[in-house]
Amino acid sequence: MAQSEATAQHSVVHHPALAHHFENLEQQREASTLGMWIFLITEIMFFGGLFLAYSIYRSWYPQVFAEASHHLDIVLGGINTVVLITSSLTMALAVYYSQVGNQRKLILFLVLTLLLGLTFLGIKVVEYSHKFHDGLIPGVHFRYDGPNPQQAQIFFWLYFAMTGLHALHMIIGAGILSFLIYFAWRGRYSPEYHSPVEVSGLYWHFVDIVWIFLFPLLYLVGFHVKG
Amino acid sequence: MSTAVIHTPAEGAAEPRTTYLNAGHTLKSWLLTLDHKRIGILYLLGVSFFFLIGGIYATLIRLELLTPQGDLVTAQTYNKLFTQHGIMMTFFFLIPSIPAVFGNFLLPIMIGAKDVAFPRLNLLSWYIYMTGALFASYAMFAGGVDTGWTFYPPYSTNYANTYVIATGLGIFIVGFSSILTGLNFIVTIHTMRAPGMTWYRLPLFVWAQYATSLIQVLGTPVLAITLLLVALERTVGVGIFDPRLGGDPVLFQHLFWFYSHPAVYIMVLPAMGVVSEIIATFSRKPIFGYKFVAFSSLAIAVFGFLVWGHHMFTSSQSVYAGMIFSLISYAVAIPSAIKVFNWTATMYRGSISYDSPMLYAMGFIGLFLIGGLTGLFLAALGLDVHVHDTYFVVAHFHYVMVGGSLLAYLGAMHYWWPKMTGRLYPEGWARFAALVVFVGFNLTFFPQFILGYLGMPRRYYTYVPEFQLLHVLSSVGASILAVGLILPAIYLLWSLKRGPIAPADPWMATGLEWRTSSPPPPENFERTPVVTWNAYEFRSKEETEVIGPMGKPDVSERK
Amino acid sequence: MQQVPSEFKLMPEQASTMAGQVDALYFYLVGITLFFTVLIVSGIIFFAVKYRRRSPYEIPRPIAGSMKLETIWTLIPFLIAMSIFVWGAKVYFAQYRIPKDALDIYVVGKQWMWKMQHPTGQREINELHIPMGRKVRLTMTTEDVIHSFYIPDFRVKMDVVPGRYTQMWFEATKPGRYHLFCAEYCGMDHSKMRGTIVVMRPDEYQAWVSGNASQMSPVQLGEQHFQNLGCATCHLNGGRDAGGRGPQLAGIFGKPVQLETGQTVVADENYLRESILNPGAKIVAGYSAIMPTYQGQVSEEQLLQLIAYIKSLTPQGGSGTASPTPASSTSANMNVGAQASGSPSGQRR
Amino acid sequence: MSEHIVPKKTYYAVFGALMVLTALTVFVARFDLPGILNITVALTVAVIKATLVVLYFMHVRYSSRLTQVIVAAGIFWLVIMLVLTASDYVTRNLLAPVARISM
Ligand code: HEA
Ligand code: HEA
Ligand code: HEC
Ligand code: CUA
Ligand SMILES: [Cu+2]
Repeated sequence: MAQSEATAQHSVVHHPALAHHFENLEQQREASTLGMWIFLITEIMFFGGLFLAYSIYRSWYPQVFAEASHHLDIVLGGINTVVLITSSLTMALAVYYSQVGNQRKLILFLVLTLLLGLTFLGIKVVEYSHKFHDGLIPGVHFRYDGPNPQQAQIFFWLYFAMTGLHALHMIIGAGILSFLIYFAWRGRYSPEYHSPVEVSGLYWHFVDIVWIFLFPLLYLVGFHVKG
Repeated sequence: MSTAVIHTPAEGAAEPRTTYLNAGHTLKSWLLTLDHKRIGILYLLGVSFFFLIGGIYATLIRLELLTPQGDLVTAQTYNKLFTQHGIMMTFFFLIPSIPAVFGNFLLPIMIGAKDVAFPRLNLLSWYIYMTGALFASYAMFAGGVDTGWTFYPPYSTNYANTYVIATGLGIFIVGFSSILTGLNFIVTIHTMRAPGMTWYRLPLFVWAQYATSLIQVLGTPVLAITLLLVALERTVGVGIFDPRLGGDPVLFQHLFWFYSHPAVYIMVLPAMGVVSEIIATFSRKPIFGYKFVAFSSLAIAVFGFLVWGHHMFTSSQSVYAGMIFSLISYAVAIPSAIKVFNWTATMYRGSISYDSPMLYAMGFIGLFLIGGLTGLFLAALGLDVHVHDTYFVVAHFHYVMVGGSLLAYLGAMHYWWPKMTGRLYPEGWARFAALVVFVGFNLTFFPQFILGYLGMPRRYYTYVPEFQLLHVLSSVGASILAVGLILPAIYLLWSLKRGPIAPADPWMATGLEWRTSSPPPPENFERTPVVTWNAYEFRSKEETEVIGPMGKPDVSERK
Repeated sequence: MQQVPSEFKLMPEQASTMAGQVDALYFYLVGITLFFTVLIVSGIIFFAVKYRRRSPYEIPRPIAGSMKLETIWTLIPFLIAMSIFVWGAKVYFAQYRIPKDALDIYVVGKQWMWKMQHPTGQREINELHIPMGRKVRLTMTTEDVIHSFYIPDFRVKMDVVPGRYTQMWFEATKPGRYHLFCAEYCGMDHSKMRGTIVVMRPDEYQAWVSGNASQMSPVQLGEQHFQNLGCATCHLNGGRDAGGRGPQLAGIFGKPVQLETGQTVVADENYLRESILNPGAKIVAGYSAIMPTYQGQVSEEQLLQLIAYIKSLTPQGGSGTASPTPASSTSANMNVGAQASGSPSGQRR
Repeated sequence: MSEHIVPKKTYYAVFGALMVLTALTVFVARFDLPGILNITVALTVAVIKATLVVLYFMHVRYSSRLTQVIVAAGIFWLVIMLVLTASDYVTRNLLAPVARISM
């Protein structure tokens, strides 16, 4: 970080993407990557609160959670898992092509990632609407015919809170991707300067990781006690 | 400032300089500024306003408690008073105070950077702060909130019919401002240090800020999600904290204190950083055991996350969990002890002046000491059962938060005022005010220890008559304290127009912030400084003059 | 120290067996505080005077630090801190390890009053008469928000949490009237949720108890509810062997119960509570989930009485639902040691 | 500190592993394993998947020490929250053994 001034002076003036208070692009890139990682840590703790609540109530009401999870659609959840992991791959490849400076492929993979993300959200909408029709939205209209409806309500509450927050992150991610596609199309990114792509990639993968945990915890908890 | 003025830089008042203050005069140039120094000033305005509001609430609380009957306001109003007092003072004043005002202003200068890593994010965090404040103020004016600053359910979720959601949302929002500030500082400290500014050359204020930022980044999100759950529970009512529907109200307490215990270190670590700076400058000696003080900040930040359960010793939490939390609470006291001893040792064989910042710093050590040591009473399981939720706790946390953090904040205000405004304040008044604050403070809060041990519960607006005498003492003290706080407000404002022009380094201090002019230019330094010395290497007057302000050609190398 | 005029008291009355222990710890800490405060403050003042700045430009010789000193002032506070911890934990255990043989009193908190019921049936509001020199065990819950039962002169306090039972105990050592405070903020009249603990000599207490003996005891009331609510139709003595649809309740209290899931839980108050309010949550092995929920049909007080009744049942009893032990019983078979907390047993809840 | 470019091959391999693990976790979930084994398997698989994503997709394997420390810290703090809270929940009734032992 402590670059000597000589090198600083050089790279400064030339690159249009360099902000005034940084010495050089390297420093700027380092800062933005670090910033994103720290942001992701706050995200871990943010979701962590919900995971904590989930753990406590699942350990209190294992049967109820298992039964309630039967109301979730494992097929749709599974498809969404595949969709999301695939989108992570395409995102990783997008970062790759930004690093090697292949602009066409960069745009291609960003678009693919966006499409997969939207697919995920679409399926989520389908799932939510099913829940809505089944009266499984927690609150005054909650209807649940199994035993212990109140504890089941906590399950659905956590389901909606966790997947809802996750979906919100997906929506934000889709917005970011749109920006990236626009700027990539404008030719803003190059092997020297592509940290926006890289940093957004980190975000996207994080959202993927959250789902990697949500899927077994919410959809698969009661699979084995089918009945 | 008798002993203070060291030298008036030759370039001083003569040539008109561009400073961050006169670099633009329009409102827009302030509201859209990306300059960390201006953002610091913006925060100063916000934070002062909420301190004033919180202080007004405190005044009303103390007035009500003059008599045991509860005759000034209604019960409901009183509950709103202490709730809003607590919320304003912690979330809107003390947590942002030192980091957002002095951290913003000084941190980049201290490490020799032009700005923080993400200036836009920095401005954004001020707007987020103001938005959160707007929500909380709306709640306050629309009718207030009466849950206590701790928002325990099921009262907050099912019973309170006040503006819980709006307030909670306000705190949720300022939380993000706190997170972004922390994020910004961590990245800044990692990536923006000037050439030669190694970790062990950093001023201790920067170390303290770094530790604080860790807590902000790791803790605040949990508070955010918790408040979100409370708000949703209130609107939808699904039972996540409601025992009747299968939830657990104690889970809320875990989540809340997971943030709010570390948050008390958000409030005190920056204050400790300030005190390290002041003690060094006014003793003209490097801080004794620099590395111990530096790492104790980190230790406090880490251990601080392991002790939250000490707020729940009587909550029906497991007795065994209580023991774990108590044990670790004692571990977290050790780094604080290390700091106190090192500060004291720094004064040994120093050259100690009694300028007002130093008076505040010495006051801090004494009062934080008492506050911290009474924390040990509370962390002692069997004893806390008796004093939990009594005025003993109230006294404890005012000793650390007012006697500790607020005094350090005032010390910082005086210490860096010349740097920030380019003006000197009347030192005589400043010393007098410091004295008044110290006396008033002790009179206000010391009787509360006794009250608490006698069994006076907190959040009581009417109480049994035998407690009256001590309450009266406390209220008298509070009015003295108020005078002591209003004085600086007056003379500091006065000095803005009338104070003598401040030199670059009025204290003969060592930090990089004193190596640039007062007030600093927009880019902080005319040239990126190159650091070749350790923190707190005091030099003679002549030597300092040779080094001169950083960034003047060819003098940045030490002779 | 109670001799000081009441206006200037520095310490609360020592009126329970707990008080002395807590105060001893308190004085230990006061001593430590005084020691360190005097040490540091006199150090600061001494240095400030001795090394005051004599000329405006003087630069003292820098001192970097000393490993030896750092070690000393890390270790000594650490050892002191550990001693406080151990002592504090010891007292804590004494406070929260609920004794087996004690006078059982049931407490229900509600915004903003305390309702108590004695084993002999007397009910009181915001006042509690207890005998001196006898251990008293409170089993407490609340109808609404969290409250906290606090008697400063006894140095005891325990939160009262909705949805579960918490317990506390004390033994008064001095006759007199003592403040009872609600110590957890509970809404508008939190500060008026106060009461009085009246400690009486054993003989006076006996007189007080028999003077008001017309009421039915919690156990008797519980038996009444047991009949009226129809519990008796399913819960016959002898359980399924006797043709009952539900398990036999006599003698289950404090014993482990085998559940459908293979887990075992101990049948404490919280378990009984859950079994009645939310019978589906834990199904006893070998039975099916046919028991209806009684949530909303029984008040917190009735619930406590039902539980008192179930606790009083002994398996030897002959009749359909076993005869309750005498009303004044202190439920000798109730020996859930038990910290107050917690959820109805086991890992769940 | 020039950045490390991960070869495409690695990405495809990781993707394959993630897919296999997803199939595995669904498959195993169908069997009723004794005790807490079901949840253990599910979480283990999830942790492995997350680790793969973090190490390769997010380049942490090739990143600076600082990044690695940050990731570790994030996980560590989450664990602190879960474990210390659990320390309350799993021991809430432990003082009760007085009853159990004496019976
Ligand atoms: C700036 C804020 C701040 C700080 C720094 C602290 C510091 C500490 N606090 Fe405090 N605390 C609060 C703010 C703060 N607290 C608030 C706001 C509450 C109430 C919240 C509410 O309920 O509304 C509270 C409540 C509170 C409780 C809960 C009380 C209750 O509700 O029953 C406890 C219990 O353990 C506690 C303990 C401690 C300890 C052990 C420290 C330690 O960090 C102190 C360490 C310092 C020292 C020990 C002094 C220096 C030491 C020496 C010179 C050497 C001698 C040392 C030894 C022998 C070990 N605090
Ligand atoms: C930063 C934190 C902070 C600060 C500074 C203070 C400051 C003060 N507090 Fe506060 N207090 C809390 C945090 C704080 N408090 C918290 C968290 C609670 C718990 C709430 C709850 O239970 O939920 C509490 C509760 C609390 C109670 C207990 C109420 C109860 O339980 O019933 C009392 C009672 O005496 C009290 C008194 C005071 C007093 C007299 C001051 C004085 O120090 C205030 C002095 C200030 C003034 C008198 C203002 C005058 C100043 C100016 C006019 C100058 C400003 C102008 C400019 C800068 C331009 N406070
Ligand atoms: C319709 C029949 C029926 C009625 C009426 C009924 N119960 Fe039950 N009860 C059962 C059955 C069956 C079980 C065992 C299955 C279970 O745990 O839910 C049971 C279990 C219990 C248990 C747990 C026993 C154990 O061994 O752990 C308690 C306590 C209990 N009931 C109390 C009551 C009380 C008090 C009432 C009345 C207010 C009542 N029951 C009414 C059928 C009934
Ligand atoms: Cu009941 Cu406070
Ligand atoms: Cu704390």
